[in-house]
Amino acid sequence: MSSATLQHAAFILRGNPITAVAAAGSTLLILVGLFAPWLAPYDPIASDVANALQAPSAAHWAGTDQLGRDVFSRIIVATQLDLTIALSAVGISFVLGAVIGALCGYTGGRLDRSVGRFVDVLMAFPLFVLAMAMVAALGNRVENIVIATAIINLPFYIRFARAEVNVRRNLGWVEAARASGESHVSVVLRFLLPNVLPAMVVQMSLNLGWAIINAAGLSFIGLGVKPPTPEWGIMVAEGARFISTGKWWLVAFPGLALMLAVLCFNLLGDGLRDILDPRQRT
Amino acid sequence: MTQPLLNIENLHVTFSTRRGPVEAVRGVSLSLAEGETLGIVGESGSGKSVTGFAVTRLLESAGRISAGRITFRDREITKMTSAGLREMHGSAMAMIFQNPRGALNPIRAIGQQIADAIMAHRKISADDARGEALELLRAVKIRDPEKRMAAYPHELSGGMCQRVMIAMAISSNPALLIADEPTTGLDVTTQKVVMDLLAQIAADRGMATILITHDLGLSARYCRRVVVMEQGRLVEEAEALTLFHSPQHPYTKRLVAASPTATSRVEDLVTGDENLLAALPAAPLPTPPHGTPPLLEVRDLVKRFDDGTVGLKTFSMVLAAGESVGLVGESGSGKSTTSRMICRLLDQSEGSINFNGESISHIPARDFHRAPQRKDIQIVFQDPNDSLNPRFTAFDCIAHPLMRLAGMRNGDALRARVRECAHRVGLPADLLERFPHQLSGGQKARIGIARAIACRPRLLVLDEPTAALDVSVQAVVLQLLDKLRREDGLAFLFVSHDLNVVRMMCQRTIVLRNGEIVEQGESHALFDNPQTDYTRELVDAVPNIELIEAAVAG
Amino acid sequence: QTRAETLRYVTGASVNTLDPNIPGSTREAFAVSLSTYDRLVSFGRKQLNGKWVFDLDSIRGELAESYEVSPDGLKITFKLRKDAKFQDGSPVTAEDVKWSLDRAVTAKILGKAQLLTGSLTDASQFKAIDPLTFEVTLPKPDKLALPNLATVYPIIINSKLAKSHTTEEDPWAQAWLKDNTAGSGAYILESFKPGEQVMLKRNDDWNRGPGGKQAFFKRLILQSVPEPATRANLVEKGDVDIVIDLQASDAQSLEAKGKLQVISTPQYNAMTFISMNNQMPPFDKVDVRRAIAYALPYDDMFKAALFGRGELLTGATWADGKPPSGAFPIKQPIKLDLDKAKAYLKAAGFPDGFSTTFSFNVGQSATAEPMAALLKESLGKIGIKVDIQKLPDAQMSTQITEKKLPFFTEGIVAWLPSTDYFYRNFYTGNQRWNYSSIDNAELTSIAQEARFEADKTKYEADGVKLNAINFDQMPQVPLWQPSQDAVMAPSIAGYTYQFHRQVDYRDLSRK
Amino acid sequence: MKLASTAKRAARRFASSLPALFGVLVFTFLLMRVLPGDPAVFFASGPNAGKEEIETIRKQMGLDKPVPQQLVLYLYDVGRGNLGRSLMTGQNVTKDLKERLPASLELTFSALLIALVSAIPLGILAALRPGSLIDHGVRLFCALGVCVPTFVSGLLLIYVFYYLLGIAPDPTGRVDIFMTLPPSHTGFLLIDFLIAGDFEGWWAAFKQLILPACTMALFVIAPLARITRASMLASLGSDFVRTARSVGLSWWRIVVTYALRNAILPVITIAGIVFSTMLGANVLVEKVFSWPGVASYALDALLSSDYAPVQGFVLLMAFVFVIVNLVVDVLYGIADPRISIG
Ligand SMILES: Nc1ncnc2c1ncn2[C@@H]1O[C@H](COP(=O)(O)OP(=O)(O)OP(=O)(O)O)[C@@H](O)[C@H]1O
Ligand SMILES: Nc1ncnc2c1ncn2[C@@H]1O[C@H](COP(=O)(O)OP(=O)(O)OP(=O)(O)O)[C@@H](O)[C@H]1O
Ligand SMILES: [Mg+2]
Ligand SMILES: [Mg+2]
Repeated sequence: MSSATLQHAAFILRGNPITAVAAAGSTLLILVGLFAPWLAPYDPIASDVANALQAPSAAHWAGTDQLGRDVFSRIIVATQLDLTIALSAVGISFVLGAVIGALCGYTGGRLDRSVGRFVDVLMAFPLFVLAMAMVAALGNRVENIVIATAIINLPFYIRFARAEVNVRRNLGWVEAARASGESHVSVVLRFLLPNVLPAMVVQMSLNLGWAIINAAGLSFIGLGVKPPTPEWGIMVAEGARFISTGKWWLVAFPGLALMLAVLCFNLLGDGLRDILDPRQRT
Repeated sequence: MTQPLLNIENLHVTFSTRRGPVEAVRGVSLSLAEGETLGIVGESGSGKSVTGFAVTRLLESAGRISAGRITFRDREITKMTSAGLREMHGSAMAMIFQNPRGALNPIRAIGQQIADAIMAHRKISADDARGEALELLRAVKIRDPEKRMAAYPHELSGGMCQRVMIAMAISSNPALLIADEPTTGLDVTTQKVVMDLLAQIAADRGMATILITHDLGLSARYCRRVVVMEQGRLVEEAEALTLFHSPQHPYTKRLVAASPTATSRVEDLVTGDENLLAALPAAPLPTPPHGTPPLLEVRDLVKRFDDGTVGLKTFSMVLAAGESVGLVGESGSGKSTTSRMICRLLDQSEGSINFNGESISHIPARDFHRAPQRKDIQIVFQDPNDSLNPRFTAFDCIAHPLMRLAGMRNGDALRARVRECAHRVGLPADLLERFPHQLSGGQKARIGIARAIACRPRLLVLDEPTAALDVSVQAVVLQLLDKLRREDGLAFLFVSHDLNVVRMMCQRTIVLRNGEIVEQGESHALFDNPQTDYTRELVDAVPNIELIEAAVAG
Repeated sequence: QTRAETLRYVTGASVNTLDPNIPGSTREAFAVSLSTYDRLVSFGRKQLNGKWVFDLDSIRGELAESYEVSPDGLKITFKLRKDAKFQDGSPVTAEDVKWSLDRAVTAKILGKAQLLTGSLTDASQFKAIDPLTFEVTLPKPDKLALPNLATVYPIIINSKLAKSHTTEEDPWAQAWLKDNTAGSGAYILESFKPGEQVMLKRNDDWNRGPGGKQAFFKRLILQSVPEPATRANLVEKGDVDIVIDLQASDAQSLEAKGKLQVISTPQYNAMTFISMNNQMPPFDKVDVRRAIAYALPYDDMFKAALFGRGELLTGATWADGKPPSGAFPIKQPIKLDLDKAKAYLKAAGFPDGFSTTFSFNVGQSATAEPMAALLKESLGKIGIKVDIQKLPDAQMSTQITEKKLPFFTEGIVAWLPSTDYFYRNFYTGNQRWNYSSIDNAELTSIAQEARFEADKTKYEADGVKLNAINFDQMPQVPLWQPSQDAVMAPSIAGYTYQFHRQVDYRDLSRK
Repeated sequence: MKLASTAKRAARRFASSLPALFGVLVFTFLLMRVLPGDPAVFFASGPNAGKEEIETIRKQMGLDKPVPQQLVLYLYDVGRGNLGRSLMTGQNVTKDLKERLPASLELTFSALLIALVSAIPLGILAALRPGSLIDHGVRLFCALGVCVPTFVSGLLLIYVFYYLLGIAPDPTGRVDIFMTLPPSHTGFLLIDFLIAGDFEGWWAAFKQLILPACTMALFVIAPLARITRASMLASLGSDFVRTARSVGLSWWRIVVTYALRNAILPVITIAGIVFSTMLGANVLVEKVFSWPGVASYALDALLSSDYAPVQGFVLLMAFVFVIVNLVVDVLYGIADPRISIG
C-alpha cells in the first residue's frame, strides 16, 4: 500500500468514525482469536454439572451452560473457530471465484459461456438448502461447513470478478502488457487480478459476517460443528431454545459475540468500500 | 455603455479536499454585456469549468465561493437563496455541458425532459409544454422532431443529444448561455455543425454566450472576445484574433504556439529551450535499398466481431521502414481495430499481414507474445490514464517489456536501460518510483512511449496518443515522438482524428470510413486537395485560423 | 362449539397419513388413527407410582363387546357390538373385521411385521362366523396375540367403502386410505393438511368411551409446531391445551412455575442406552464394553440431558450379583468407577485406551448432545478418545441397519413391553433393532422359549436369566427411561400414558 | 413495440435459462443419491421392520434400479409434471409444493415489501446527506439487521410480542386456527380474504404474517439500503442531475423523477437476487414460526433423505429463480428504455 492510500484511508477513517471502530473491533476479534487459549479463564469443555445453568456471576461472567461449562470461556475460545470458518470459507470462494471469474471475464467465448452456465445452475439453487445438503452429505465437520459455505458463495465471486475483469480487459495497460510479451494467462493472473482485488476485498469483508451467520443457521438445524467444540452459532442455537425458560445468558452472550463480529465485518466492509471507491476520493 | 449582463468581481472558489482546501479559482474578474459572446480558454484544470459552475451556482457540495461577487443584471448571485437560484436557472441563465449523452436523463423521453424544463418556469399545461418542446426541437434542427419527442437519449447520436441539450437550455429564453466544452467528444464533423447551430441560435435570440473550451481555434472562430485562464487566474483578455496574432502573456504565447494549425510544423510547436527538434537535422528520408521488402505489408484485412459487427471491411496498406503513415476517420470507422490487428493484439478474420517480409498474420494473437517480432512491433495507447497499470510504478512499466522481451533480469543493466529510456522521453529519473496516479497526463504519456520504445521496436503503432492531452503537452509529446522517429528510424502508424496533427506527423495518410479506405495519399496533398466529399468534410470541420481571418477581413 | 369443547394439541412432528399402516407414518399419525378408527380390543389402564399408564395385561373390548380365549389358547372368539356403526352409518360387521385383519397381515404395510410378533401371520387365521362373531386361530398359544390386536395397526376399516377404492395394483386401498378415513372411531376427520394440521370433530354415535359415553371434546385440533420453545410458550399462554414433547428444560421450568398441570410418567416401556457394536473391534471385547459401562458419569448425564426427568437405569445394587427380577428394562448395578473401568480396559488389552466415534441423531440433539459431551470428557479420563458425530436421522438409521456404527446412543420402545418381547426384538438376530449386534446363543434360545411360556414363575425365571446374561455381556449400556412430560392446562383431566407414547384424545376431558 | 420487444427478450431469457434448470435437476438428483442416508431404511421404521419392508419401500421409490435408469425415469416423470411422492407426508410432491408455495411466497413477498419500503427511504436519506449523522445511523441500523441470525431474531420477537406482551397471535402458522379460511383463489391468504370480503380474517392473517415477515425483512434491509444509497449517490452526482438543476427543476422533481428513477434500476436487480435467496433461506424462519412453507418442508425431507420432495423443492426454487429473473428483466426493460436495444 502506498503512502497515499494510507493517507486516504486515514482521511476516510477520520470522517467515518464507525469504520474506525469497526476496524478496531475486527482487530480485537482477531487478537482474541489468536490468543484465545490464554484469555479464557476456564477450560471451555470441562463440565461441572453441579454448577449447571448458573446465571452470570463474578466467577462466571457469562454464566454457565447445561453442563456447567463457563460460557464466557467458550465464547472466547469459539472466536478462533468462527473466524477460521469465516475466513477460510470466504477465502476459498474468493480465490477460486477470482481466478475463475477473471479467466472467464478475460477470455470470453466458450469457457466464459460454460462457466456462466455452471454459475447459473449454482445460483438457481436455493443456496442455504444446498449448503445444508452438502453438510448433510459430507458430514458436519468443520471442513465441510467451510466447503459448503464456500461453494454457495462462489457464484457471486465468479460473477463479480468476471464483471470487474471484463471492463478492464481492453484497457490500454492490459493490451500493453500483452504487447510487452505477457501471455493471456499471466495477464489475467499477474495484471488483472491484483487490480480487481481491492473491490473484491470489500465483498469479502461483507461476506465474512454472512459466513458466520450461515454457519449459525446450519447449527440451528443441527448441522453445525460437532459438540463439544465451542462455536458461536451452536451456542446461540442451543441457547435460543432456553429463551422461554429465562436462561437468557445462554443466548445473549454468544449472540452478542456473534453480532459484534458480524457487525464489525459489515461496517468494515462498508468502510473499505468508501476507502476504495474513487467517488469518495476528493 | 449600459450596465453589463454579468459581472464577476474577484471570484475565488475553494474546494475542501482531504489534502485541505484547494483554491480552484483565484480572483477572476469578468464582465459580459447583453448578447455578447465570450470565450474562456485554458488548459485542463485551469478553472474554466469551475468558473462556469460558480456563475450558475452549480458547484458540487465540496466547492464554495470563498470570496468575490457575481452579479447578474441587478441581482447578486452569490447571495441568492436556493429558491431564487432555481428560479434563475434556465430562465435567466442556462448551461450546456460536455458529453451531451451523459447530461440527459437516460430513462426519460427527450421531449419530456424539455417539457420538464419548460414547466419548471411557467405554469402551463403538460400538453402545451410538449407543444413548445416540439417547437424547440424544430428550432435546433432535429430531423423528424415529432418522432424524436418520444426518443430516449441512447437512440440519438451524440450530436443530436447536444442539440437536445441546447433546446433544453434555451427553453426558457435565458439571457445567458454558458457552454462548457459543448463539442469535446463529438466527431470533428459534428463539432462544426453543433457549434454553428449554437452560434446562430444565440445570435437569433440575442443571448449572451460564454464558450468554455481548451481549443483556441474554436474560441477564435465563435467568440469575439476571449479570456485565457491559467491556474485559476485570468492571464489575458483580448479580441480573438488579436490574441492569436500577438499574444501578450507568456502562457498565452505558449498556448498559441502549441496549437497545431494547417501550416504549423512539429518543430514550431514548442518554443524556447524545450524545443527538442531545434537541434536535430531534418528528417532523414528513408531510402531503403532496392529489393528489401516493405516493413509492413497489409493485405485485405477484414475483421468481423463475434457479435456480428464488422469492425473493418477491407484494408490494405504498405509501410516502409522509417516511414510514418496516418490513419484518420470518424469515430467507429475502425482505426483502433486496424491498429490492434497490426499489433497482433487482435486476430483478423481475413487477410494477411507481413512484417519485414515474413507473415505474422498466421500467428494467433494469443501466441504472439512468444513470436520474435513481438519486440519489433509496439503500441502507444490513446488515454495515458488507462494505459498504465495502476499497481506498477513508472519504473516497473518501462522495465516490464525489457524483462519479458529482451530477457533482462532485475539488476543494474536493467536499471540503466530504464533510466536511459526515461531520459530519452524526457522523464526526470526521480519520477520513476511513482505510481500512475501520482503523475500528470503528460508524464504518463511519456511513460507509455518509453515503454513502447524500450525494446527498440521497428514499428510503433500510435492509437491517438495525444487525444487526451492538453495542447501544450500534446506539442511536447508530438515533438518527442518525431524526434524518436528521426533518431531511430522508427516507422509509425499514427492514428488520430485531428487532421492538423496527422498532417504534421505523417508523410502519408489513409482516410477510413465505416471500415473502408476512402482515400489515401501524401498528407499535404490529400488535405489541401481532398478528392472525396468525406475527406473534404473532415478538412472543413477543422477550425482554421487562416480561414477565419479571411472571413473577418472579407 | 366453544373453545372449551375444543382440544388443541401441538406436536413437534406432524401427521403424515391417516392410515397408520403406511410406511413412514409418524407417531402423531398413530395418535390420530387411534381416535378415527376402532380396533377390536384396547388396553386397559393401571396406576404406576400414582400416574395412569396403559396396562398390557388388561385387554378390554373396543369393537368387540366381549372376547373369549379357548382353553388351549388357540382360538379367540370376538363378539362384536351390535350398535357399532362406521362413520358413514353402515354397521360394523365381522366381514369388515375379516377384511381389515386380512389386509393387516397380507398387504405390504407396517401391520404385517408387528402382528407377526403375536403369531398373526396369515389371512386363513381369521374367520367371520356370523355378522357379529369373529374368530382368530393361532398356531400356538401366544400371549401377545391379543395385545397385538390392541396396537395401532389392526384398525377396523369399513370394507365396503374401502373396496370401492381399490385398484388392481392396490387391492387394499392403501392409496385412498392414506388420505381418507373409513373407520368407526370416536372422531371424524374434518380436514387434513399433511405435515401441518389435522382437525377432527366428534363422532356423536361413538359410545366406547369410559362409561359407554362419547368422547368429551367436540373438536380436536392437532398442529405441528417444530420449535419446542414455542410449544412451551403456547401451552403456558393457554393457547394450547396439551403438549407432550417438550424439552426437559421447558418441562422443568413449567413445572416450577406451577401454573400448569405437568404429568411426568417415566416411559416404562422404553429405554435409552448407549450401544456398542459387539461385532466390531474394540467393542467385540466384553471387557471393553464393561470398561465403558463403568466409565460413564450417569448422574451428571441424567441431570444435564434430562434435567433429572425420568428414571435412571443404573446405580442399582444387586444382592449377590443376581438380577432381582425378570422384568425388563431393569436397573443395572453399574456406576461411575474409573478405577474399575481402567482395570477392565487393561484386561481387554487396551491399557492406553483407543479412539472411536460416538454418534447420535440430529433429532435427538437436545438430550444426546450434552450427554455425548460428558461421555467424551469422562472416557477421555481412561484414555478413550471419542469423536462425536451428529447424523441426520436418515443417515443414522441407515448406518445402524448396516451395522456400521461402532458406538452410539439410541432409544427403544416396546408397545408390548414384556421381557421376552424386548429380548427377542432388540437383542437377537441380524436385524436393525438389534442395535448392539449381539449374537448370544443362550440369550436367543431362552428368549425364544420364554415367548410361549405360559407359566408365570417359569417366565419370571427366564427373565432373570436373560437379565443376568445381558448384564454379564453388557452389549449396551442402559441409561434411563426418559419421562413423558405431558404439560396441560389445569382443567384437562383423564391423561393416560399410552403404549405409543402419544395422547389418546378419547380419554381426555375438561373439568 | 416496446412491449413486444420486452416480451421477446423475456422469452429469450427464459429459453436460455432452461439448460440451467436442467442442470439443477440433474445435479440435485445426483446430490441426493450421494447423501449417505437410505430413505427406505429410514421410513421402514416400524418395529421389526425387516429387509422385506425396506425392499418394498425401495421398490416403491424406484431405488432398486441402477442410478442412470432412475435418473431417466425421474426426468421422464418430471417431464410429465410428476415430481414423485413424499414418504414423509405421503403426498404427491407436486400437491405438497402447490399447497405450500403460496405460504412461502406470501411470506417472502411481504418480507421483501417491508424491506423495500424501509430500505429505499433509508438509502435515499443516507444518500442525500452522505457522511452525515443520518448516513452513519442508517448504516449502523442496517448492519444491526444482518448481524442477528434470523432464528434468534424470530425467537426473540415471539418471546417479546407473543409471550411477554401478548400482542401477537400464537406463532402457529398462517392464520388463527379457529378462523375459517376463505375460498382459495390465489393461495395468498391476504388476497383471498380480501376477495372474500372478510376483513376480520384478513386482519388475523396479517397479524400472523407480520412477525415472520419482519424477521426476514430485517435481514435483507441492509443490502437493499446499501445499493439504494450507492446508486442514489451515483445518480445524484451524475451529469443529468446537474443538467436538471441547471434548468431549474424543483428539488422534488430532481430527487424523485430524475435521480431516484434512475437509481432504482440496480435496486430492482438486487431485489430480485434477494428475493430468490430469501425463498431458499426461509427455512429457519419457517421453522421458528411453524410456517407451512416449502422451505421447512424441504428441510425435513432433507434430514430424512426423502428424495422426491427435496428434488421437487430445488427444482421449484430454481424455477422461481428463473421467473424472478424474468420479472426483474421485464421490470428493468420497462423502467430502462436502453435495454430493449440489446
Ligand atoms: N470537486 C472538486 N474537488 C477538488 N478540486 C476540484 C474539484 N472540482 C474541480 N477541482 C479543481 O479545480 C481546478 C479547476 O477545475 P476545472 O474543472 O474548472 O478545470 P477546467 O479548466 O474546466 O479543466 P478541463 O479542461 O479539464 O475541464 C482543478 O485543479 C481541479 O482539480
Ligand atoms: N470487441 C468488439 N466487439 C464488437 N464490435 C466492436 C468491438 N470493438 C470494436 N467494435 C466495433 O467496430 C467498429 C470499429 O471500432 P474501432 O474501435 O476500431 O473504431 P475507431 O475508429 O477506433 O473509433 P474511435 O475514434 O472512437 O476510437 C465500431 O463500430 C465498433 O463498435
Ligand atoms: Mg472543464
Ligand atoms: Mg479508437
